[in-house]
Amino acid sequence: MADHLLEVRNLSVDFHTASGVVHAVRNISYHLDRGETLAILGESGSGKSVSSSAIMNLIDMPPGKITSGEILLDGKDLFKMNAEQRREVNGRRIAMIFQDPLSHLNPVYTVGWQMREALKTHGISSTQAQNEALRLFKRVALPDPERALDKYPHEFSGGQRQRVMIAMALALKPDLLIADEPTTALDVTVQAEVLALLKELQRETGMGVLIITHDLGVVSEVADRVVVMEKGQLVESGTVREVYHNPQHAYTKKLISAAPGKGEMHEPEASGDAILSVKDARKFYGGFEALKGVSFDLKAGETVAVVGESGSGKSTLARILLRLEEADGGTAKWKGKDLFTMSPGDLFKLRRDLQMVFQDPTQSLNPRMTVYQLISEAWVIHPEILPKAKWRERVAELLGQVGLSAEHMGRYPHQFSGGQRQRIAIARALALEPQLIVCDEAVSALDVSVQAQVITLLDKLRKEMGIAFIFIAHDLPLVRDFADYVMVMQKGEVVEFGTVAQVFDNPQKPYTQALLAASLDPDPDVQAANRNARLATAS
Amino acid sequence: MTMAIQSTHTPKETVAEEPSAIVRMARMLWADKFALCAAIFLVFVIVMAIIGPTWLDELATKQNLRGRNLAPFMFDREWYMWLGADALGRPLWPRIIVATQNTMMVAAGAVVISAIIGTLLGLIAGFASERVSQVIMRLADVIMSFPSLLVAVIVLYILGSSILNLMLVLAITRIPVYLRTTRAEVLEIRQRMFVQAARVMGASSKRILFRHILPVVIPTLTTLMTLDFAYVMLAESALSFLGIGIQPPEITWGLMISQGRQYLTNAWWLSFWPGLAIILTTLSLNLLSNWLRIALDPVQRWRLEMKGPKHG
Amino acid sequence: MLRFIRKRALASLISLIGLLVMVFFLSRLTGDPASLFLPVEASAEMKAEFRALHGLDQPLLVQFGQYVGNVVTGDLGESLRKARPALDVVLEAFTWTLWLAVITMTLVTVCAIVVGSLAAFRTGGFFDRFSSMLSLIGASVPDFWLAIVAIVIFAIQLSWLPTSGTGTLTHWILPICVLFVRPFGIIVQVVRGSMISALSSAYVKTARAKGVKSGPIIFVHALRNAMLPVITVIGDQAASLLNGAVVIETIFGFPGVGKLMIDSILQRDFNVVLAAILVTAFAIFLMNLVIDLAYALLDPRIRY
Amino acid sequence: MKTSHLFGAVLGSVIAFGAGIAPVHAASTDIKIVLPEEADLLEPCMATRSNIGRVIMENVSETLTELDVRTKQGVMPRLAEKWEQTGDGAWRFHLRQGVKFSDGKAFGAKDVKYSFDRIFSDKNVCESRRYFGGMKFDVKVVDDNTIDFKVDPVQPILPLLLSLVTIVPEGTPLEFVREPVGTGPYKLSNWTPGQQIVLDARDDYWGKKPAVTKATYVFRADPAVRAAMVQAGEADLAPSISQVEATNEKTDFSYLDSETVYLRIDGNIAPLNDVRVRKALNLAIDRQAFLGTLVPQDAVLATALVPPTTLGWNPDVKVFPYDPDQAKKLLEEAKAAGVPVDTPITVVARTANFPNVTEIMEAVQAQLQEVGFKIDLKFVEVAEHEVYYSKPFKDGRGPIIVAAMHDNSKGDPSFTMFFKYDSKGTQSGYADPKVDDLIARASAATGDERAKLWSQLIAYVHDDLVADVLLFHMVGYSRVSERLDFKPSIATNGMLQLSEIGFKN
Repeated sequence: MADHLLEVRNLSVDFHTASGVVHAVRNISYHLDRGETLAILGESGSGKSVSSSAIMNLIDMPPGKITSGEILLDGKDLFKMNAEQRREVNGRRIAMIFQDPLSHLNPVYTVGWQMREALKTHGISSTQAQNEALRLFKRVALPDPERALDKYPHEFSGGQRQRVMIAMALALKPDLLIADEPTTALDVTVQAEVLALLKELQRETGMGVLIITHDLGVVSEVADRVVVMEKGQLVESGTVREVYHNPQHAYTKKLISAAPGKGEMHEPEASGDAILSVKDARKFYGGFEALKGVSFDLKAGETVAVVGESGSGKSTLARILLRLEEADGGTAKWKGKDLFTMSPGDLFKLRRDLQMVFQDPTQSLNPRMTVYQLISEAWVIHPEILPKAKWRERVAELLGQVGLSAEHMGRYPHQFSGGQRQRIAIARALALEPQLIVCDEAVSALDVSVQAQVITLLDKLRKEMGIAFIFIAHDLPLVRDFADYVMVMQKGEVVEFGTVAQVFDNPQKPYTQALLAASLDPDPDVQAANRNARLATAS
Repeated sequence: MTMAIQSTHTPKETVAEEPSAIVRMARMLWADKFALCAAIFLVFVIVMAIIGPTWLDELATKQNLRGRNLAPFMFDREWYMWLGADALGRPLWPRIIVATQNTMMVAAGAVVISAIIGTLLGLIAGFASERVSQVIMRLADVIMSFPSLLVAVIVLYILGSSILNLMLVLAITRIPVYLRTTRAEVLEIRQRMFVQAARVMGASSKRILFRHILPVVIPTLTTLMTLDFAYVMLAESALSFLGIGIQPPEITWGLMISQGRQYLTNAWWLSFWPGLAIILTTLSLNLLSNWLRIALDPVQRWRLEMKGPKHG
Repeated sequence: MLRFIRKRALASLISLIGLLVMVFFLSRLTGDPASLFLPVEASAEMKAEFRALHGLDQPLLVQFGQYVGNVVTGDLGESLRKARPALDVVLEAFTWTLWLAVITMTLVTVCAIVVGSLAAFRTGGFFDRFSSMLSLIGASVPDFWLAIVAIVIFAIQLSWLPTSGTGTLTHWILPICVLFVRPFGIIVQVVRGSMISALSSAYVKTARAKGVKSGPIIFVHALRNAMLPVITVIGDQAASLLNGAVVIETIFGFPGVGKLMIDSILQRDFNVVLAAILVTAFAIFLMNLVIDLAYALLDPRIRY
Repeated sequence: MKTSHLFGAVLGSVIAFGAGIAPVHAASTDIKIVLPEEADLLEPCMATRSNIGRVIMENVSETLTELDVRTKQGVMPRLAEKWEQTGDGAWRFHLRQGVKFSDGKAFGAKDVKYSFDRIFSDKNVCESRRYFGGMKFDVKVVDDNTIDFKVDPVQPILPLLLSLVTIVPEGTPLEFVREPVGTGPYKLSNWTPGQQIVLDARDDYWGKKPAVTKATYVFRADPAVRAAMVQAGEADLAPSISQVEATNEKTDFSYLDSETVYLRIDGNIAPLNDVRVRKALNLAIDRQAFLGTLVPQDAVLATALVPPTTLGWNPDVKVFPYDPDQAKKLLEEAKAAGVPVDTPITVVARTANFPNVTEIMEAVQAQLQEVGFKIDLKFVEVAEHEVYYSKPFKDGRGPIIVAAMHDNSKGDPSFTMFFKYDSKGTQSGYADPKVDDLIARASAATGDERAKLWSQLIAYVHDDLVADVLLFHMVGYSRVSERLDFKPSIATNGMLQLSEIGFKN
């Protein structure tokens, strides 16, 4: 067998945890050649990052333990090297970039210092390191590279930080670059730029790239081949096109079908007066204007999706509508009454009608309350809704509605999975029998397959109960299947407002077009077409 | 344990089984042998504190000027003489046990009083308006920089020297610790999503403070209280040592050290044993506090649970 | 920065005024300095004269007004017993305490950081367990007990070191060693905890991926990040030393501000007590400023 | 500001490191003395206070007369060469000539007058003024070397009183001074507060040149430490160490230190207003058992508040025997007579008042309880103790006994009796006309008559009034380096004349 650049053979890694030994990866094998991009696709808990940690010698032992297998770099087994040799490999032969560049860059040193350290660790002189750092910063197109060297990580934007990470990783021209979810926390437009940069650099240096992701879109954009992982096992591998078009394993099929943005688009059906009418809502943070006069109407049972990148003001909008923060201008009439200026008494009554589901259910559920306490708290606060005798019955009913069972009542949030937790959060919102639920990135933190389930649930509730939704998201495909209207926001302003079909099929504003273009399609063919179209318009 | 392993492989829509809280804590305590010893020792100390005075008071106060400064380790004598006797010929072993009650009561009282007042003020300071918060914080600063000796002299002069007043003195000086910790935690927790969720439901400030924030703060406070118990014990002994704390004929360990000080060169045991009692108790409290810090922290808990029964 | 200092100074000033008011009035409730200064046989007239001489016969509010007036002009009054300005008495004692605190805290900081960092690097290893036990014991021992035991052993039995007092460098060894123990025990634990979380942080992972050696990872990458909570605790410990290690100073006959404070409190030398509080409060204020500066120096994200 | 000096001092100690702890003066005539507490002031008119007097009394500042306690010759001349009482009770003192203050000025009658005026000035509160309470002084300078004192009422013991008045040069500030100028054999050459006081011998001293050329005083609160310092050669003389430490016959000397420990009874409040109860208190205490245990073996059981060396001390008064049965009987009698003997009695003692105070008081409590008293023992710090000890007593107080220690090394009971027993005495718990009368008469009397009256008073107070529970005349211990030739005396408590110290061989 010809030597691959990297070959992982029969790798098994165990972790000792509270609930016993977890087999993080079991007997997985894959390989990667120079100039090639291999994607490891998997959802949270699939063990997709474990093998890369093993390659980089980043597994803490204990609690981790490599129980079998070998990792060959150019035919040499990394596990047979001593610590010093492994250290020499790191950075020089194999480099790595991570999901969250802010926490992966040392906050207390300048990025220039960290760049130079990477170089100097492997024997490059100080002056040379300085020049090289500057060259790399220019190469990754950081604005004002000379001054950027003397800045600290927190002084950059997310995309720029990832560029810093990439520059640092490429400093010693490694043969292999491991990218662990490199674009997950980034806005879609920035994600596109970063991925493009990665591809470009790969072409230049001929390195092999191992990209670890949960996003089919990223796979279709950059990878040549893909391996799919589920619960520590490698369930499928092949070229991206093969796997997408002809998935063999049930799990792969499920993943592909769960990818959003392919269902029917809604046509708004609701009629009658608006229950919520927002006019010229404004919000300032100090001198910064977060909301610059936002207006829209919402009828009963309707869903408005608010889409925008970070800093667009979409979450601020949600927070002032729910009076978590005070608006600085404008009105928001809820059934005729301005909820921005409502008296505390009225506001208290309004709480019943207006509910919210937050992004991260791990944080929005009090960890020290049982499911029963969490849901029934609504009736403690608003006792007029339900007599105490009926609480237990009603909690069971609500849990049933969100797809959980009554026996879960006595458990605590941490005993549930992420998707289940979000269902509990939804059940809690439903307990007040609201007419409008604001979902602030309610599914963003969830795995793709779980996302789909939660969206289905919300859809069901909308149909059965006629609840209106304001659905806030940063991801356009996600809202395509669910919303009636789409409101695109940028820098505190509404850029475009229209029905789903209008916005998706016929975007008017360049920003909307750019957003749509930057969204990655899970179909490699579609994605390739998109990319070519994008390059065409760019040039 | 076998069950728990299986649970990670059970189908998605079920929920991890979990033993009851008490069983869990017991298991985690078992896992940390130092903490276990500490806990056992502390239980012993508490039992002694409760039954000591009624059981041994007579022995502990019986003077015998002819047997003064009797050396320890005379095992042919009665058991209570094994640690030696003090300057009035009173056996040290019973005296240390009887002193346990005062020592523990002062420390426990001071910790409880300061924790309750400090936590309440901290909750208010963390949740109330900026102005109220500032007033409370400045008050904490004042107490912080008030020399504790002066507090002691003032309170004990005006109110007289008694166990209760000594508790009060020590409690006053410890209030800022709880106040600051609680406030800092409240400021952090009130930003958390579940607090916002409660507000969205219309929960009152009182409900949010006591139902949502306080339970999250309590583990931190428990750990702090354990640690503070040790600190207060040392502070009490220091005050007694300086002669402005508990006064004879009441006894505490600190006072016993102080009284034995003048015999150091020829009867070291007078000061040594009570000193050892203090060290062992504070050490146990520190060990237990370290254990609590981990045991009450869901993120770190696995460290203990992992160490549990080895053949799991 | 200047605005920050001003804000901090204002907050401290408010606390300080509150403190002075409380100490002024409360301490005057605790008895008559005249009967403490004069022998028990002294006549009532003599005591009255003593009070008149020091203005203690005035109504409390008048006394307070005069005191405040003098303080504003920088006059902290005379010691009631020593016939010299209270401020001189305090500064003299404070210099000793300051030296003691500075030397002790420097030693503590250096030792605790090295020991704590090494313990954190190999969590659960022999050195970790050994140093954890050591630091726990250190944090648990009553310092006055340790002081008298140390005197008995090193000064009386072995005659290696002077028992107490000042004069030569050897006089400093025992007090410093005894004062060292508790802060060391506490800070080692904080360093260890802080270093464990720093060492498990993402940026350390990056450094390992870069191939950085263990030494620089511990002492360059992790340590600087781990220092923030450590500095807070160092500040707390230093503050308690600056307030005067009363018991230790008493046992070792060390003429520091803690001993001065307890003596003055017991003798009801109000002016000295107030001056001592003022001076230490000011020193602690300065120290806190330095600590805030250290934060900013260590962590570029902190800007005032 | 002196701060810079201090930094210097600390730096100095760095340099002194080399010197280490080895005794540097082994063969010299410089000595180091370790005292329990530092003086706040070195004010001559405060020299009757022991922590000041031990340093400056008769070393720096001298008096006109001096009480000889070693050879018991009574009042001896110092700065006055001789004195006589003139007709109308006035005293004329003839001063020594050729005496110079340490600042070079000549000593004369004007300085004596000035010293007196200064004591009575309202710019200070000189402690020695208390010995002249209720007296009117008319001090007249006759010539440079002669001075007349006319006192109203007539003071038969004026020469003795003048042993308490230190002489300062004319022009000394009326306010307290920290650097005393005197005529003594030594002058203050250095005082670093918190550390040390240094006295150097003067070349121009009028009298015999003392053997000690330089004395350094250091201060250590802990008696064990003081003893250890002499043992280790760090110091030459520790005037007071604890009995526990005094184990070396060659270096450790005991001396009757003029301090008397007693329980002051407030005889105004029931049940303490009943003489049987007071007698029972006395009989209940096993004084002998304390000797050699909590109280030094050499201590003397007290029958009067003044030590046996005092004028008028009455050898016929006998110590109450230890008789618990009799005490119980007396209590029963009192109870039968309707005295509320079951009322709890508060015994107030002062922390660190005298060696072993807690143990002694706990033992006393146990012994009193043994015969049926209900005793609450209460330890307080000095300020609070003073509230209980001195008048005005609180209204509505319960029965209170105050444990206290009284010092009279002056040789005459007048320094004690008025304060402790007269109805107007500040620490007196009684208003007994016979006591008042005896005190008044004794104070005015001279010679044998005076001694006789004091004797009567002492017997009456002890046997008939049973005014208090007298316990012990305490004993002090000094540790003296073997190279010194020095024996402590009853005066050592309040005064330590360097000129009495010699060197062996």
